[in-house]
Amino acid sequence: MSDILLSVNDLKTYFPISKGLFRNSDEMIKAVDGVSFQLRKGETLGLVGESGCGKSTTGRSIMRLIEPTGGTIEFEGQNISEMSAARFRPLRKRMQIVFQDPYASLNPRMTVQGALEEALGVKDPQMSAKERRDQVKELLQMVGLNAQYATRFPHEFSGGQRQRIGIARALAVEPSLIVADEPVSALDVSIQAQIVNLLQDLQQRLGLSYLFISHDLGVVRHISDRIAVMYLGRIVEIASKKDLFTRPLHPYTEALMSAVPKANPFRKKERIVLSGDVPSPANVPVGCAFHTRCSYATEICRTVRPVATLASPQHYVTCHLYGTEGMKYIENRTN
Amino acid sequence: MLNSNRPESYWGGMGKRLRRNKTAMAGVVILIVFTLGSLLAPVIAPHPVEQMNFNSRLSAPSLTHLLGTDDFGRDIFSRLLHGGRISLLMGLITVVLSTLVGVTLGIIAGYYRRADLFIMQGMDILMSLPALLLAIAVIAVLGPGLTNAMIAVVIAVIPSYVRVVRSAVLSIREKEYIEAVRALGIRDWQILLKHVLPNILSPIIVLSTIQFGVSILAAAALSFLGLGAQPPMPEWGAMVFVGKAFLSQAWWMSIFPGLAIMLVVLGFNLLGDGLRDAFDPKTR
Amino acid sequence: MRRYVIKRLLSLVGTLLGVSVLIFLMVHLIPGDPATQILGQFATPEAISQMRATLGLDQPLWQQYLRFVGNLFAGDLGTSLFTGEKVWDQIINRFPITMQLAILSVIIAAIFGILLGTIAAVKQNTIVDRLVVLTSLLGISAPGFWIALFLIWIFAYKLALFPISGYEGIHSLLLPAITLGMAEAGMIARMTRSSMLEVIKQDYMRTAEAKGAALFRIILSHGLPNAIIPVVTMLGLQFGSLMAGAVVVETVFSLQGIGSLAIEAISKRDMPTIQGMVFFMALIFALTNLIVDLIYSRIDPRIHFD
Amino acid sequence: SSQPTNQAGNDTSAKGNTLVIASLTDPDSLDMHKTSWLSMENSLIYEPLLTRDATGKLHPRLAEKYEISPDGKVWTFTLRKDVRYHSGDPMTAASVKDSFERLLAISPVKGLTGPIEKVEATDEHTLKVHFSQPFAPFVNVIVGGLVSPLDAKKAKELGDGFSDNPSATGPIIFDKRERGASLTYKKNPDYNWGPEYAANKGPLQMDSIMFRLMKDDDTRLMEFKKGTVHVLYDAPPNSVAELETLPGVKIEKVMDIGNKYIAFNNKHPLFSDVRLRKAVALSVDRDPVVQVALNGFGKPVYGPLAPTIYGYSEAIESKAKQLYSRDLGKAKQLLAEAGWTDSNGDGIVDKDGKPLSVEMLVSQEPAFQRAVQILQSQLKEAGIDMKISVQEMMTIKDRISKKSYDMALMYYGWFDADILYLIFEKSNSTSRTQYNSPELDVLLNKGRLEMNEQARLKVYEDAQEILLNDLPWVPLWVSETVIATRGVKGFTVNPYTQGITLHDVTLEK
Amino acid sequence: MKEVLLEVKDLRLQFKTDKGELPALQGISFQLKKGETVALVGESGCGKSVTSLAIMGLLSRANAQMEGSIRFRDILLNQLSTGELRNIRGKDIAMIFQEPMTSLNPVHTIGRQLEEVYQLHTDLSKKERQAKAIEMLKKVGVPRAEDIMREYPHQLSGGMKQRVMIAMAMACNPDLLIADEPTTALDVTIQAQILELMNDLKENDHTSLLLITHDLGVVAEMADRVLVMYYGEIVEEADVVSLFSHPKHPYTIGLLRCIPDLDEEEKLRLDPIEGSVPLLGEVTQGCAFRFRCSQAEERCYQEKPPLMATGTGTQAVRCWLYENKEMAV
Ligand SMILES: Nc1ncnc2c1ncn2[C@@H]1O[C@H](COP(=O)(O)OP(=O)(O)OP(=O)(O)O)[C@@H](O)[C@H]1O
Ligand SMILES: Nc1ncnc2c1ncn2[C@@H]1O[C@H](COP(=O)(O)OP(=O)(O)OP(=O)(O)O)[C@@H](O)[C@H]1O
Ligand SMILES: [Mg+2]
Ligand SMILES: [Mg+2]
Repeated sequence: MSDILLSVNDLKTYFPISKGLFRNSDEMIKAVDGVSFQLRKGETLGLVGESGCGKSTTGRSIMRLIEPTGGTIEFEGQNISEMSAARFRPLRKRMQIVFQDPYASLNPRMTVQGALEEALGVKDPQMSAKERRDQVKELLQMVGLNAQYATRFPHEFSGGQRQRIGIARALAVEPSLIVADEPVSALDVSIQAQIVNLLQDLQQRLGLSYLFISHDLGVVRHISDRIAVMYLGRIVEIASKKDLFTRPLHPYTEALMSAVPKANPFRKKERIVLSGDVPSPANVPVGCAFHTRCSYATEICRTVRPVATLASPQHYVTCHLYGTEGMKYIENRTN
Repeated sequence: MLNSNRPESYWGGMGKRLRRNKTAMAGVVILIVFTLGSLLAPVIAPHPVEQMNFNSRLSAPSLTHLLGTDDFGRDIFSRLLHGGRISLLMGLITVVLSTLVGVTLGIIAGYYRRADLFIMQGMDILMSLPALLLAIAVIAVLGPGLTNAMIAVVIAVIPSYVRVVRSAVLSIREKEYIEAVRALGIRDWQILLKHVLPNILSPIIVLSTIQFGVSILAAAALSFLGLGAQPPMPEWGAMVFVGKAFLSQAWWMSIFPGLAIMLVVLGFNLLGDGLRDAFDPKTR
Repeated sequence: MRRYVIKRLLSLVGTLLGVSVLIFLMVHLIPGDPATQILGQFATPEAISQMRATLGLDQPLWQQYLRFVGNLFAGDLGTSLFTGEKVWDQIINRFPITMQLAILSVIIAAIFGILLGTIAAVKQNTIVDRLVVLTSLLGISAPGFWIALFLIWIFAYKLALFPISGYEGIHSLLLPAITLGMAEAGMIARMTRSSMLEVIKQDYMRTAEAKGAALFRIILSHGLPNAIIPVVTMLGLQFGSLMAGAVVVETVFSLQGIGSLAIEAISKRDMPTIQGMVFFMALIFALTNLIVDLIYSRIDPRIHFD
Repeated sequence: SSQPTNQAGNDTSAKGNTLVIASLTDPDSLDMHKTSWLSMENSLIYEPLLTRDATGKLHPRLAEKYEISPDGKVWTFTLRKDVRYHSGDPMTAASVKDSFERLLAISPVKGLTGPIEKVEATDEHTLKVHFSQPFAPFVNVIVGGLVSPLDAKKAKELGDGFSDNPSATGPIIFDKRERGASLTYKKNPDYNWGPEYAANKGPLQMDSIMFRLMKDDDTRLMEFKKGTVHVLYDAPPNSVAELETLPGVKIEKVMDIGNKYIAFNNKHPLFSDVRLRKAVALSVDRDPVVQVALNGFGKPVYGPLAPTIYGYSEAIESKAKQLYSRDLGKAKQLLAEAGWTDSNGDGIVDKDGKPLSVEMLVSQEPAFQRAVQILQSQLKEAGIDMKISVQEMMTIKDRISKKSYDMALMYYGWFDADILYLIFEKSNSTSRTQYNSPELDVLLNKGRLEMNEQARLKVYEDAQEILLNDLPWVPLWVSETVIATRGVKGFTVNPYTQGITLHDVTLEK
Repeated sequence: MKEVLLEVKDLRLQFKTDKGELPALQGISFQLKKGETVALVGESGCGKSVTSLAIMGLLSRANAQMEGSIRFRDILLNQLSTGELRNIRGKDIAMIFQEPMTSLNPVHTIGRQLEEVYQLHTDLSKKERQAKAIEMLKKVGVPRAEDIMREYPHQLSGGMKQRVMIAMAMACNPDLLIADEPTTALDVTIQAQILELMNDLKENDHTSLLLITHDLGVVAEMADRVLVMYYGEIVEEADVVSLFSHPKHPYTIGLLRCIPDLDEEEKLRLDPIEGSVPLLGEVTQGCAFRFRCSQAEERCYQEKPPLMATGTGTQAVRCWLYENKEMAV
């Protein structure tokens, strides 16, 4: 069991609705509504889903950057969800986050040196000035940047370079888990590939675990060992990469995968076009959240919330089709 | 490629943009002239400020008295020079004080939800009274006088600082880099000091420049109402007030101090506008 | 909508309570004993202490406050110590002038400010733009009392176009309104300009252009309604504080508005009047703001109150 | 030619028969029993029992004659028989008695009327006022208008409303009031009991009188120049030169009934030393103050009483002038005697290393502010550093009553030498100067009891001598109110009563 | 051979800025035929949007200097007055933008904004305009069209807004539709809906489409012909099949390689193009891609290659590698 780094159980994060000028309201945005998964050491778990489905909130709640509303989070064997802030602080640096927007994730008034030294200071407040300088150099080299760049300000870098600095800052405190919240979505494809490679290299060298959040199925598929698909604050399917791509079970996963345009003009295949929009997380449909757009929806989907079922080893799906009733259906379809 | 020509640093670039901005430079020139004039007042003033000369009462501008004399025969030009010290110093002190208080409160309100409600309610209360009336009420309590006028102005302008700072903090707070340092486990006060404060500096500087003008105007208005500077202090607002009684016989008594106020305030506003443009990342 | 208004009114009660405490304390900290003021220069000490008792000034502060607040919420602002008039009546007598003045100056400010600001934005970086910016800055920088003096001097005295002082119908408010309107117009023009510059960059302006609309139409129909939104707040704020009296201008023009009433009351230590006045001002200010917010939702459909 | 173009929407004024007066004060109440401040705006509808003419001679008014009992305790007034209130009711002794009683019951200034025991109407036109002790100043209380009868029946009927609809015996009747803007009276058509010294004893020669409130000096000046008002009461002195050049403008001056003076805090460690008080007095040169600060509209005074006050003595005044005309040498000598010398050469005297620095409280009145700046420079020449602190009058009074002041520029005004009692007697002394002298108190009390005019005047001479010796204050000047008129004839103000005699006023067509 | 609808010839564009003149476009030439869909691809900042804005005449004349010619049918767009251009915009050439969220005016109703197009370009009465607008909304698949007419943009989802934008663009049946990254801001499932819709409309109305995108997937699905841009130039031009089957330019090849694909066999590492796009104005001579090109030779540093035709169909490429094999266009 000791190879489980992070275990999330029934995580819930709700936000009070802020409408117009007035804050308080009884209604809640259920951004994350009962998410459970585990992450092993050295593993990458991909988290995909459409905008607003709660991916970022999940990542942030795990790090307690947002206080979760409910559920438990166990990290390195300790339950961190109810820890006091003081006790949590030393653990906090064991997990770090890399953000989507390379322009907003660095303090524009701080040099690279300053930003990295600050992080190093957190790791070891006693570190000497020289040691810090050396380590800054080392970190920059590790993420593939010229060590001379240390004295520069963020606006002097391109997006890809900034993303590297962000990664260096996260690495400075020697974490075991990195939550990468869409780290490549804002980058051009050519740069995107560079960063993905860098992340993979670092993982191998440092034995990191990633919670890799993205809406780009291609990237997720490339980097992840296992993938979780989210819809409206819930995980609808979670499986190893191979399982998920060869045998997507949830109708949403299926539609999602077919909707991605393929960079291949010869393989124009039939797409499953979902009708309608994603409902608002402030107003999640009862029953299965996906039933409003699902072509297989039956009566039960409109009333009963499905639970995760183990469809095959390590392959969980949250759909009524895969209750005892639904298994038959799969049989028919795979034939 | 990036090492070939090093892009300018943040402040350096700002200074350059400011220097290119003609209106801002006009403001700077006005302010330099007035600051020098008042700093050097004892040296360049042609007559001692308080010297009365009943024989040359209310004499029109001439070579001996560039801007004429007042009802005691005092030289208005000399008084204006000395008065500049009062107005500028008063502006400076009120701005420093209100910045200190306003920024502290604004940062706290912006960063801590719970304090926010409390502080903003307080500001709402202050804001719901017209600023000048609030100042007059404060002076009624403390008594007229320059110091009290400054306190009154400070109290009256604090809410605007708090609001500006708070909204700046609120927007900075949502920035990912703040979240990143929170993730590192940096303590709140350090975040406020090292990451929030430097990033809200530009709106504060811009606001302060403009508040400088506002404070000078407000203090002048209070002196005009007889609540600020005390005689024989050559405060400009007070000079306009006194000169007002002599409008038909000695227009120079109120025209020139009024003009001086307007020019200085204009200088600060021009500078403030220029700074705003220079700071604004969108114009970069 | 109704819920929002009710909520706002409730929070208004909180603010007003705060105002009442603040003003009550302030009034009691103002040096000077109203009893001696009432009794004139030759009052005997006994007469004074008797008067203090009649006025309730000898009671503990908190009791006086409770009585004050109690009366307030019963709609009784008290009676002037000097004129014996109901404070409420005094206010109502004075309010129309203040209100007319506020409306007039805001209209002046809005018309000139929005017009000039828009022109400046459309002609950004031209000489027209610079002129507008400079003029509005001058308007903001000139002390109001000073402008007032010269307006009177020229238009009322030299040209005799207006009465010099006092209220003789709405035309006598024109000069004071211009005095006030000048600074405001300056602020409005600047705000309109920067807001319009912001709006001009927006995608929907490009959309309108791509549709084939002419510049005039784009600015007027697509730009202005968006640019005006922050300007309305400012107008509202200005209007709100003007409704609470323009102290200096009312003094210079000898207008019997509520601003000058407040000053008189303060200088006479007419406590009930001060308290009632200030309370009334805060109320008016808050209500105007509420109304402005509601107007807001008319202009900006994105804002919703429920 | 200079017809006022009054636009205030008054119908009668449209006919051009309204006397328009620019006024400075907005009376708090028109019910004189409810106000502490009588001004022309609220007092012209009332008439006193006795009055003085322009030379200060006493004349009957609503009372045909009066008598004082030998013990000085009972004053008997015989009232005129032809007088009617504005309500139409005749004035009777009973009604005057009611008015008196109302005054004694509710007036905030009833303390000034003396120890009245009771008032009785012995017949229809005879009124007796009984005192518990003789009260000599009473005649001037009457002249001052404090006890002028009002229509007590109407007052009882209207209660608080009387202030909005007052009724008395004067030649004008309240018409309407726009608070804070104007106050209009119309003439009393039935009036025919004008004073002896007036040529016209019948109704006024204009339809109405309007007081327009204009507090701002510049605006009222411009209004006057523009011709929208007939009378500019209390014109700003520095405008006189210009006003005199305007065609048709007449300038009149009226001396005040009181002094402006420096009130020392006699309990203050510094000013408890008479040498310091005298040094201040000797440093002051009144002439430039009057010439510059008042533009010459005033008279320097050295002694305690202004010439317009009953009890003024020329002998005292000339003695005072002799004693306290400016003498810097003597001032410095007195300072040196008290231990204050300029040891460091900065021009300010010092003692034990501390410079002599005092604070002068002054109200916002422009003339006062000008005056103190001159005083400041004069005191500086003697080596005294005087700081000016402008405060609201309310605050000044408050600080005086709390004894937290060094000196203050103050003023008083009253019709009788009894003012000295009101200022210095031990029951009142804390309100001005904190000065107290048992010897003086004896005299001031005696002055109230002494019914013999000659003896009484002597008492006050003695009292003033003491004040000259102890010098608890420095009298500075008596102001002259400047009245500019245009388009109106016969507008005069009586310096002894400070009242306006409207009877002979005519508007020029 | 189909009729040429739009012909851009040697389009050059410079922006005057504080930092000097920035050459945003350095001689773009291409044709667009009736009924054809041409895709303009390239990474951020390569000049795609600028090209489309130049065609629409939407660039500010104050700071953008333009050379070259843009011919639409037989009209030279770049020589028209603003007034004349206005008659073409929205009627003959329409455009939709990347950000549906901000491209609609927040203070006007959907109906009003849609009707405005008819008001500007037709003489229809108010009633008729309304009817047309509703019809148009229905055509682009907006449910409850009558209600939506009265609603404001913020009340609609992103996908709905983009549909409205399309309705607005298609309102006058334009001959040419320019779509600047029409689906980039949308979720994949919504993107699929919008692409579907555009395909349908195109087919029914025979509208030509200039599709700007950086997503090669979208290109593969939608385009007939592809123009690959890099640093203000077209570096490769080809029909869609040729481009994906045998890309020629090293940049195109690199682009195709570094995309993680859903269907391909598992790759351990991606194959990125090293370095990043140079800043505008930084490259003064030679091939702009040389810094990142593994096959760059001496010559690439000195001389800028012309766009050269290759043997395969209409494919053309701007690279010295192909010099000897083919001849210049
Ligand atoms: N601080 C917050 N306050 C209120 N609502 C929030 C907050 N943060 C997120 N939400 C809401 O929670 C929901 C989930 O947001 P989240 O950012 O987790 O989505 P996401 O999957 O990361 O989307 P994206 O792909 O756009 O980043 C959204 O509807 C969002 O509006
Ligand atoms: N108004 C302008 N002033 C100065 N430079 C500009 C202006 N507009 C665009 N540019 C520059 O021209 C170049 C091309 O911009 P363009 O918007 O066409 O890129 P793009 O290919 O559409 O990129 P993206 O995919 O990010 O939309 C960029 O380097 C941009 O910075
Ligand atoms: Mg997210
Ligand atoms: Mg673009």
